Amino acid sequence: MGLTTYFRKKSPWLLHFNSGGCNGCDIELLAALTPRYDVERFGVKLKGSPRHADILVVTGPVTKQTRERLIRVYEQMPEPKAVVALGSCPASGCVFHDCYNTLAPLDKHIPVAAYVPGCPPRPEAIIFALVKVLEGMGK
Amino acid sequence: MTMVIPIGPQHPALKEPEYFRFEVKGEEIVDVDIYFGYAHRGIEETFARRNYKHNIYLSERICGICNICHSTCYSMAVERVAGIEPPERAKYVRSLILELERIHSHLLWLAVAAHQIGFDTLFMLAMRDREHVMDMREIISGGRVHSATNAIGGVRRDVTREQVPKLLENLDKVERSVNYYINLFQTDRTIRSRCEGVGVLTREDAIKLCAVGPVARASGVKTDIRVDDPYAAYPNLSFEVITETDGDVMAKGMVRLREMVESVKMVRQILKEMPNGPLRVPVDLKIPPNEAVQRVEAPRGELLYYIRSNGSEIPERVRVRTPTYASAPSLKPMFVGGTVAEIPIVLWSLDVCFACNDRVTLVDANTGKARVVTMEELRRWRS
Amino acid sequence: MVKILPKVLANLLRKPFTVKYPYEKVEPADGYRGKPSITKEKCIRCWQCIRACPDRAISIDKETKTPVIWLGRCTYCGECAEACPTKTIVMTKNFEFLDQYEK
Amino acid sequence: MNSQEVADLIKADADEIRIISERCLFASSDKKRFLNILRSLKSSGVTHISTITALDNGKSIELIYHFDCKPALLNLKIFLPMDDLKVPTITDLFPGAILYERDIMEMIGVVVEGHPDPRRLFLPEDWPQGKYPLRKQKEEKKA
Repeated sequence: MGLTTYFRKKSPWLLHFNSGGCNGCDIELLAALTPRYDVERFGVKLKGSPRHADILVVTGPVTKQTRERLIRVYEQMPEPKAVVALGSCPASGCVFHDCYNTLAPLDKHIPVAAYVPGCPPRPEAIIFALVKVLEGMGK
Repeated sequence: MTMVIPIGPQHPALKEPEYFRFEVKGEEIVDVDIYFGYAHRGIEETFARRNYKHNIYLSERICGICNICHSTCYSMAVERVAGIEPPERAKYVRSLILELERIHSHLLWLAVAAHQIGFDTLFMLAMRDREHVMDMREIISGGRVHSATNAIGGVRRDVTREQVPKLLENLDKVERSVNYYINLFQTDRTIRSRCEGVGVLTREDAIKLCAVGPVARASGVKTDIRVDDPYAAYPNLSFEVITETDGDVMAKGMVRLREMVESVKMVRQILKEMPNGPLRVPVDLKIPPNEAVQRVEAPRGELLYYIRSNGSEIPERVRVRTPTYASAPSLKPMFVGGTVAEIPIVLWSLDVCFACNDRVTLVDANTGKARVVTMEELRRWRS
Repeated sequence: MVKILPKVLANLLRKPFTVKYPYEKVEPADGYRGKPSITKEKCIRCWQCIRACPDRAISIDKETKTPVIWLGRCTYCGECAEACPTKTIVMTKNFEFLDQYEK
Repeated sequence: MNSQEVADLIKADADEIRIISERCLFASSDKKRFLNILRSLKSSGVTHISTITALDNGKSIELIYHFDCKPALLNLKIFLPMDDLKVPTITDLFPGAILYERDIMEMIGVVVEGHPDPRRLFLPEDWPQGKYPLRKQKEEKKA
């Protein structure tokens, strides 16, 4: 394991992108950052700019309007990067699977490292997923 | 020289994934234009392809923050179309989770508003207290966010006697901190200097542009569907409609904070007076042709569902009008004349789920070159 | 300055609010709707679950002729557990599962 | 105003008035006369339009205007034949209707005449012209 990877694993920064979801996963991600769950214990921080981020957290079924933005945000992130699909929507479309304006699943558009199932997943499940993704990043 | 500041388009709720273009002259905002549609998923069309029971879960996922309002409003509209009356206990359970949702949504509002004015301590405190409400919701409905409690003709889950002490205990904690926040909001220097006289919506504009919910109430318009068109257990509950007269961000915040106190009282009353009885009535979901309108006071204002049935198990048309959609036109008078630094808090004073909008592009009108600044940078500009 | 001292002391002495999640297990409240589990032996093949599912997450396993749930599409609403006459599908409290793609 | 008072007010220009309860009534009218109803509502103090629903019932397009008359909710229907999908704007009387009119324009293809801002609202930019998501295009589905 290289030195950079070692330090990156110590403090991964997240970028949250909502691709037209219902807000449920977004507030659970917010809850994971606040006192009760506090993912900052693992050095995880939410960042506003894709250029600072290591992990892209995507929520929502990909709508037609957000697709291009999503790909642009993904391309702006520096390597190595990982994508975590939060909730059932990016995995399969969930209840929106046959809506005319959604382009789920997410892995048709960008490569995905991990799916966190749940509608929405509990903050504990988000922590669990982030820990697992970090374990996988070093390999 | 006017500049254009586009904000967006990462935005979560149903039809409110806004993309704003602000035209600014120096620091002053001259014009604002709103683009919708980034989270448009085509839900209204999908409603007309699934049966009544499956649509409950689709309506719940229109918005994750006010999901119970959506599913309750949908279920009550279908009950009205089918001409059935849910049992009394079901009405009380519905009111209970609706009020819990109002508390958690307003606490979320407070948290993010504190974040937008750079008061991160309050952000963390409010999010901490919100967890008590989320625990209560988890006890009652089995899910932290999406409740899945409503069914057509009643509710699926009961509030048992063993759960009540735990709920009351959490309620006490919430009430204590809400009273603390009200005191804080009225006295704290940071909050007052950032919120007073900012983003004013006058009473005339609020009426003219059909604002709803706390936004209208902060401008002195006494409108509340819980009183105007009572539903569920609200005819039996005692509460007062909170109004303020100033119409600025401070007034909108105070309306929400004082509403939480009323909601806590209402939850106590519901837990005390909840009648015994069955939870749901059996329903034949082949509903003959009919139509109905149902309105619910969601945390953000009036929510309207129109349903038309056609004799089959699938509705002919479901129309959803969400509160932010109704309040969006009133953003313009709130912004125009203000400064760039006020954008985040004024936008959030409407409670539009702006939390994940974090990037702003500045386009110089003369050179046409774009430069990206973050919301953090915008917040700092004032100092 | 003196005014905040009692608050500081109270904060020093109280328990931390944060749950120690990955190191200590967290138990959700009773009736939490987590991962649905299927007991294949109990299934009487009435397919009520497929009809009840709001987003078509349940399909039929071709080999064993029992229902399988696509967890990536499930909304964890519990309608299938309610519809099942023999309690083949029950909602468990388990929420720790994820699908990881290794390149 | 409650339902009976609203019904008395609009009776001259409405065809069919159906009172559901004290707080809810349905009425229908046509394109030429419904502006009169709107004017009389406006002059008697109704300011809030809740929304406009557009629906395709196979034969014609229905527009339903939901007015909040405090406490009664008036649902005013007008029918538009398929070959004449034009309706005058109401934004001069009720400025809050501006987004709802943009919504019905793109969703069902009704042309709102005199609308101050006739752009698209929700649909993506590459959405084909002349295709409307809420229309029931039966011929297309068969083919």
